[in-house]
Amino acid sequence: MTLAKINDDILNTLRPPSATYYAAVLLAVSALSLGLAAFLHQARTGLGVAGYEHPILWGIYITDFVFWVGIAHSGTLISAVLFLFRARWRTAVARASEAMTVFAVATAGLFPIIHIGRPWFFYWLIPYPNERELWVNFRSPLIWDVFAITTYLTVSAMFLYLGLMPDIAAARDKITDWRRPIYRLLSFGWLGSNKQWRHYTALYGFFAALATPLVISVHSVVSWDFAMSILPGWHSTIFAPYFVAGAIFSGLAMVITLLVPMRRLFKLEPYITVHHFENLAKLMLATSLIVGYAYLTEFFIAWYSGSPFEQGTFFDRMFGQYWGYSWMMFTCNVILPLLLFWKTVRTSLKALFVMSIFVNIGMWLERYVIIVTSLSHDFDPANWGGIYQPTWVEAAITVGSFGMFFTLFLLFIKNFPAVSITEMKEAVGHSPKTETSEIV
Amino acid sequence: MTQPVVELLGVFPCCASAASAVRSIRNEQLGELVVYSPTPDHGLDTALDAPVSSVRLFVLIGGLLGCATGFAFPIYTVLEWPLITGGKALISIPPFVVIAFELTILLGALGGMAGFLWLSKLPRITGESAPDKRFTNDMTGITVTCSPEQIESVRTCFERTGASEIRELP
Amino acid sequence: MLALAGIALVAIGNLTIFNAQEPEAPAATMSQEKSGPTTQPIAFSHSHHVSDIGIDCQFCHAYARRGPVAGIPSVQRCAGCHQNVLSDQPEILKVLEYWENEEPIPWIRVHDLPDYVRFSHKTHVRSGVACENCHGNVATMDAAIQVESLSMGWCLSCHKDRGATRDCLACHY
Amino acid sequence: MTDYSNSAGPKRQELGSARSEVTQLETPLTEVIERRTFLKVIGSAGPAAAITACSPVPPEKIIPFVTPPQDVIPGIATWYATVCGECSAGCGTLVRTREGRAVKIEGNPEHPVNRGGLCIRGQSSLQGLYNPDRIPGPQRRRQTDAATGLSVVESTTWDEAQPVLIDRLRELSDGGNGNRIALITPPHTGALASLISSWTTALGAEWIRYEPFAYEAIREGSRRVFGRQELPHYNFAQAELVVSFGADFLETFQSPAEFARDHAGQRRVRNGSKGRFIQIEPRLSLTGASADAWYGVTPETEGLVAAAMIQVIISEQRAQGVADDLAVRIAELVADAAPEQVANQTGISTERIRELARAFSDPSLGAGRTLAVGGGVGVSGSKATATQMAVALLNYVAGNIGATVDFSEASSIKSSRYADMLELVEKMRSGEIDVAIIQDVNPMFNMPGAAEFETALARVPFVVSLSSQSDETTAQADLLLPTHSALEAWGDSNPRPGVYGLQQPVMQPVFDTHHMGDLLIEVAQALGGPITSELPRRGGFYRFLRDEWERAQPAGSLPSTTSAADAETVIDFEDYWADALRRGGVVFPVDPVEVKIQPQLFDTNLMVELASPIRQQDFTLITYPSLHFFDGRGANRPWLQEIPEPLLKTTWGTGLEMTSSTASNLNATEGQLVTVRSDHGQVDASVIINEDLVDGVVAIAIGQGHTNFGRYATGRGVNPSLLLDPSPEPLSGGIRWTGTKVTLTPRQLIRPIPRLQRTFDQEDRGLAQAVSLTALAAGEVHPEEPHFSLSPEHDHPIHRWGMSIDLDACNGCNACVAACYAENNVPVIGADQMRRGRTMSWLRLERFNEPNPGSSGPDVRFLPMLCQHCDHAPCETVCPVYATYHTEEGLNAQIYNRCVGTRYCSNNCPYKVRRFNWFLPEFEAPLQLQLNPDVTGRSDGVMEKCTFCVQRIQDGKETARDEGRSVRDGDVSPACAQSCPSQAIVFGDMNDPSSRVARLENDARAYHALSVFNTRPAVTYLKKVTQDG
Repeated sequence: MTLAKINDDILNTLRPPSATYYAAVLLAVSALSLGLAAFLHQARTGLGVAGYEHPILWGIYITDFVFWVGIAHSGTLISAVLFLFRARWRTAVARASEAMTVFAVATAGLFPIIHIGRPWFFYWLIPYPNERELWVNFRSPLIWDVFAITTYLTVSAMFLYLGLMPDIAAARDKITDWRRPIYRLLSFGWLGSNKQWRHYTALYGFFAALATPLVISVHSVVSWDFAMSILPGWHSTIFAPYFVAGAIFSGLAMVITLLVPMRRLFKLEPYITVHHFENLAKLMLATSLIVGYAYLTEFFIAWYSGSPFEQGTFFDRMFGQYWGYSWMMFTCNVILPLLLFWKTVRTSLKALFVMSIFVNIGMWLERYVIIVTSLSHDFDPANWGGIYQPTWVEAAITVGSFGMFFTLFLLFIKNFPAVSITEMKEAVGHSPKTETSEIV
Repeated sequence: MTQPVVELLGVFPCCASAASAVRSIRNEQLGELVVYSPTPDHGLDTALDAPVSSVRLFVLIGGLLGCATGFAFPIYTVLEWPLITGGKALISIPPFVVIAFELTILLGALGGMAGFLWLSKLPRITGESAPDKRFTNDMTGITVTCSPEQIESVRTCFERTGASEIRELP
Repeated sequence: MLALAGIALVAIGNLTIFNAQEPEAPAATMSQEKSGPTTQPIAFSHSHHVSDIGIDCQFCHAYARRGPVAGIPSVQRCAGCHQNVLSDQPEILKVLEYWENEEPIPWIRVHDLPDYVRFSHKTHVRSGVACENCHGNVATMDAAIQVESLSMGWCLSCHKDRGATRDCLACHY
Repeated sequence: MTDYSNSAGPKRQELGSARSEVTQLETPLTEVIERRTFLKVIGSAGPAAAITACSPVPPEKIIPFVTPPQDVIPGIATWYATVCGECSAGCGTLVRTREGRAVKIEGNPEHPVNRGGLCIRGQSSLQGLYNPDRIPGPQRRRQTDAATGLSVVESTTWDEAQPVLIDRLRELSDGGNGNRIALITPPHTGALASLISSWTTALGAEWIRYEPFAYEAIREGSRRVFGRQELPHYNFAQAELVVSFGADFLETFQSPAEFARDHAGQRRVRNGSKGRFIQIEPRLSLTGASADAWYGVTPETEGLVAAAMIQVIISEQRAQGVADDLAVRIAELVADAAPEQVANQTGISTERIRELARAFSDPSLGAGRTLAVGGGVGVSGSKATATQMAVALLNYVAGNIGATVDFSEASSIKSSRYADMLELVEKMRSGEIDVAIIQDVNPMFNMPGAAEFETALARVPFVVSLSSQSDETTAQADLLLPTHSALEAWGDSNPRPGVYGLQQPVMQPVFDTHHMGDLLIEVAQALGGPITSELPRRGGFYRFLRDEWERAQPAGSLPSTTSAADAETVIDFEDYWADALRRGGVVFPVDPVEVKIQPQLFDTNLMVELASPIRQQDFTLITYPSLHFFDGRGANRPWLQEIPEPLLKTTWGTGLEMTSSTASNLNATEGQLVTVRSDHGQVDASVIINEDLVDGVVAIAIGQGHTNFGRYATGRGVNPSLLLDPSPEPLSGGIRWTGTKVTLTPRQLIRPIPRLQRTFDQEDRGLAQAVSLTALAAGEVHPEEPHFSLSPEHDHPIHRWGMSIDLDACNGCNACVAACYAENNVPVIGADQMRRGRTMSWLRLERFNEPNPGSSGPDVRFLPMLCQHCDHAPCETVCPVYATYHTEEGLNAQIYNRCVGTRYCSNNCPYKVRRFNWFLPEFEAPLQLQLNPDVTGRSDGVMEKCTFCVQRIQDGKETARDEGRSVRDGDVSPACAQSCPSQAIVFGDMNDPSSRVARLENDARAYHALSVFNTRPAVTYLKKVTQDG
């Protein structure tokens, strides 16, 4: 494997796409349009077109929000945390994961806006000087969210971009079609000079070092949206680690979901190997075990607290109106991943792909269950009994969010190197005989 | 009066040979060096005896600024228009820690990015590009800016260390 | 960056779709501020009545001390004087015509606050806020025009200067 | 428009001002000053408002008065004292008007009937006034096709329509056929009644004062026992023990607002004891839910229980003030009613009956300190009169006659019997009636369907409706001459001797309507004859009313309202009239009446009359007047439809109530349609599970199932009248509302009625708490432990508003909820949204059940739940934009225009009292005229909640400032507290240690809801006090 071969192989993925790709983009864009239309309908008509039922005032949108933030997490884990741990195998999957992070956070960031009653005033959540002399309430976890999500989006976007800069420069120097001026612009005039590389490496390290606590803080903050409230089922000290583990778990599943077809589509088999998938699967198994442990702890604490409110809520969660969701969540997130103890499962891409889909569903359900069941069964029994039935609007907006994510992701991987050229070259640079598949 | 200078480019197929070229040019003090490579390379850094990047200073300043802002800004706003919520103290430090933390990271990262761009003289939307396109592909290049008298020594040095191509830049 | 742009795009989309109004800028207020004096049904001159004749504001805007609304003078009040004074002038004839027909004069509103603001003339007048503090020097105007922005920041600056309440609930309920 | 429409309108008097000058609003309503204040409520900057802003904004007009009315300051409310016209109780009201429109109606604290409280129906009369389905003006039916009889109803003018009526009447009266004219009205009293009486007498017409709940059986029972065919006045305030045989005296029975207040007073804990209350009926009513014990009884056997109690009292010689010989004869009358003999039939055990009888005749209480009341569902069946006789006798043997049962203040309302109505129906059917004039009654809807009023009315050649609301009966009219609603009309009311309420118009008519009295006078004058000499030549009914009052003015003084010092002063009528207007009426003392047992009584075989019918396999149907809709007249009021019925929490519909065991026997589930068949008709009704029914009983509320009663009522719920036996109860001639046998067939259709509360079990969470009387007396109360807080305490330097709610006094009447809707512009959202629980009500009444060992039903606790205005409010912390925060006066503020709608505050509210605007609220014209201009309208996407009526707080503070004093206790009263008939809600400044609310906060019964969360609410609840054993 030579540097030139790596360069060619990876930049080849930017070649004019196949019909399959166009079909995929069309599908994603259609989904996005559907979601957009549904949102416009909702904003014009009133939030009542969604299925909220008092006292369940948060529903699918917040579920989607937490889900997408969660998806974002494994990207940072792979790109930053594993970088700090010098896990070389991350090289192959880091770029795709980083991109996933950015797009997932961007998608997630829209949900609070979709969710609020007056989306046209969403900017009131941002502390900007205004003539009303009003600031925001920094005690509100939602403001923490604003800060955490903004920071996360900014930092991960910069992180992604920093890594991309030399690769875009490579594309600039290789691609000759109409995109060239764009690459030229986006490469910032990257030279690859020694000085630049020196600062680049330093900053990359710092980004990794900053992103690692950030990623933990972001999902902790998201979990505090719930944990800082007094609602039984939400008010829990274990939420932060529990959510972080869950987020990474769901994110890893999404990485697998994305990489399996991408690897096939772009013929990246030499770069992204079964071994990489097995590593991802091992991480998934570990996080699944943490999540399962968190579930059990929650129930134990509820029982041990002696609080009728906590006990009532958790009993209702498993045996109340929403029992189906809870058990399905438990199966997808805890029972099924136990299969990963077997190497045959870990190394079968088909099995992993199917499992990753189940985990995605399960993790989505986890947020749904936490939000909806806790709200439906709170302190005052006079409010109980309503069943939250989401409407087509919420479904369409959720589908639209997937549309947005996949649109962005598909456009990204066709226009930017989906595997880091620089890092691949770096890995084989010293010994041209190294095969990329050996970077593990 | 500026002295007339010439610029000589050596293209190296591998970093190690480029590194030895760098070493010898530096030893012979033949001129100012710029090395272009497709990847960062530790060997080149050593050969160049490059100082530690001062990006870290930017990150530190950004981070400290962020942390300070993260506490000062919420405290300013609650004092500016005191509104009691939930019976909490106006200056309630624990929630502000979250803000301070996030701003530390955010401004630290932004500071680092700004420092990186500043130090790397990026973006360079106009102006010259690298002397050879292959430097983003698989080749390492060294340009030496020297006086016309030294050009031959440089060329020799390039040849000795295994340059695949040597040319004078206009 | 792309994602940021996406958010921005959606945000701008929102703004343009809904033409969202910031509360400090009610459309009506802004438009009148820019368009200058509005055409009133009768060319009434404040400056004549106030500066030349010396009528007190509250003679016509009779409720300012007593209630939340200052009140536009009744047609009866206009006619009360003008049945004898200048009753041959064309503009006065219009007033008298309204009076004869027992119709109110459809004045165009100049000073308007958003509906979620509760403002009481009584409270302000009784605590010594002069009319011109908010309405400008009406004595020099013919048709009244809005001089101050009547925005929340403008209200607040005065409230702060005078040590008046800044409780949100004082004006918004 | 003819001149007399205004002739009765102009004079009105502001409360609190003794001025007698005439205040005249000459400008039409729509042109009254400051139109903007009307628009104030139309919402802040939501999309709907903003979308219009895309186009150039049309300049807003500012409309001055032509002539400024005196006493009216724009932006400041004007109050008028008047009388509620919703039922015959004659409660006094104060109506708040703004810029010429009525915006709120409250009880008149000076009125002897209701003394400040007002029931939910009375408060909703505003929605009758502004109902979009009122008849907008005179209309006439024109036949379009003689062959098929097709016709259309067309608008016309009064000038055209009125002569049509006059001609028709002249034709009949000239031909000596005045008896072919029938006038059907509600049981009017006062001047209007005397006018109608003279009018019908002059014409020779028949006048039916139709009232579906006319209490014929009580009148007849009183006649048979005491020789007085009257409704006695019940003095709940004096009774230590109330035993009610099905009387729903806290809901619809006679004068519920008055009874609620008296009853709450009697039940208040004083010196370690409180009055007791036992309810005996087959279906737990809202009244029964307040009872210490509820004894479920087989339908129509209440009389047997009463007889058994008499038997026990006499046989144990506990009768009080009964001559021995009379006691013997009474004993003979109930000889066969020993508890052992009736226990089986009634379903109440021997011991219970004995205990009850002993308690009822407890000599330690002294004579006349107990009260038995019969009425409502239990006694409106075939045994109605006999039951009332037994109840009357029971009161007699306990010495209650003249004490708690007072004939000197017997009702002055003279309603016709149902049997009289049936006679008229028969005449109509046989073609003996040529003209039927119907005003504000709806017999088409609420007479038993099988009485076939409809077909009879169809035989009447000319039907005239004077009703203001469009309903089933008016749909049959040939000529519609809509009259004013009570709030637009002059009138008076005389519910009982000595109480004369004066009703004045509080605003210009909303629609093109006329005063009924004016109309009758005009018609009479046009027809001529001797009657014209009795009528005023001009001035219409207003003059007639004044003349009547002038005639009735007692010589000398302003009775009962003036001090003895000037009692001798001769009062000029103008002053008398002005005073009556200002106060809302006058009160005279009445002379006591002596009542004796009628000897004929002992000719009756009471036991035979009381004998229980043989039980069949079928179900027994109970129909009962609805708290909200009464006989159905309230069903077109959005508030009454929307506010959940307090016991079952149903909204926007009624259904067939059955226990879950009955339902499972039928294989039916909640919401399933069931076909209900009786011998007289059939209906389909949705199942509503109600556990508090005795076996074999199903129940349907009266008032829904309209087929033509406007947009809010039509097609909702089920009309039980269609199932009833049309034949009257033989002795009294009343409708047999209860006891109809029905069969049930489930259908495979689910049509659930939205219910706002699905469980009544509070799962030991201590929301609605209670303490037993002995524990309270022994001081065994468990005060809340003070909670520790990490945060520094914050100050409330001037005021700290607080509320106290006495769960022992609350009877769940919903008056507070309606008051809140009216005061705070709470939007009505309709059945579909209610099904999602999206009610906007700021105040909800929660019902919880706890076991009640001494009762066949649960211990029902009502918990009015509103924003608790916590000092440590969890909602505030989580709002990202400070839209909610804590004010210096202890209020939990909600700033609508700052709210972005994250809804986090609601999630974090343990009480779940915050309401989110899912859509832009709509108020269908002209209902929007009712909106309170002092309260901002909320746009969609914002949260709202109880504000402790901050606008009333501001108003109270401003009044105090104007008067140069500090705020006194009682100056500020939120709408809910003001409206509460039983005075359960007290509001005030907790910083003032002498205020009622501050004292109640330290009461032994005080607790805070969910205090475990240390939210430190400003609302203090007082525990319900349960009787022991």
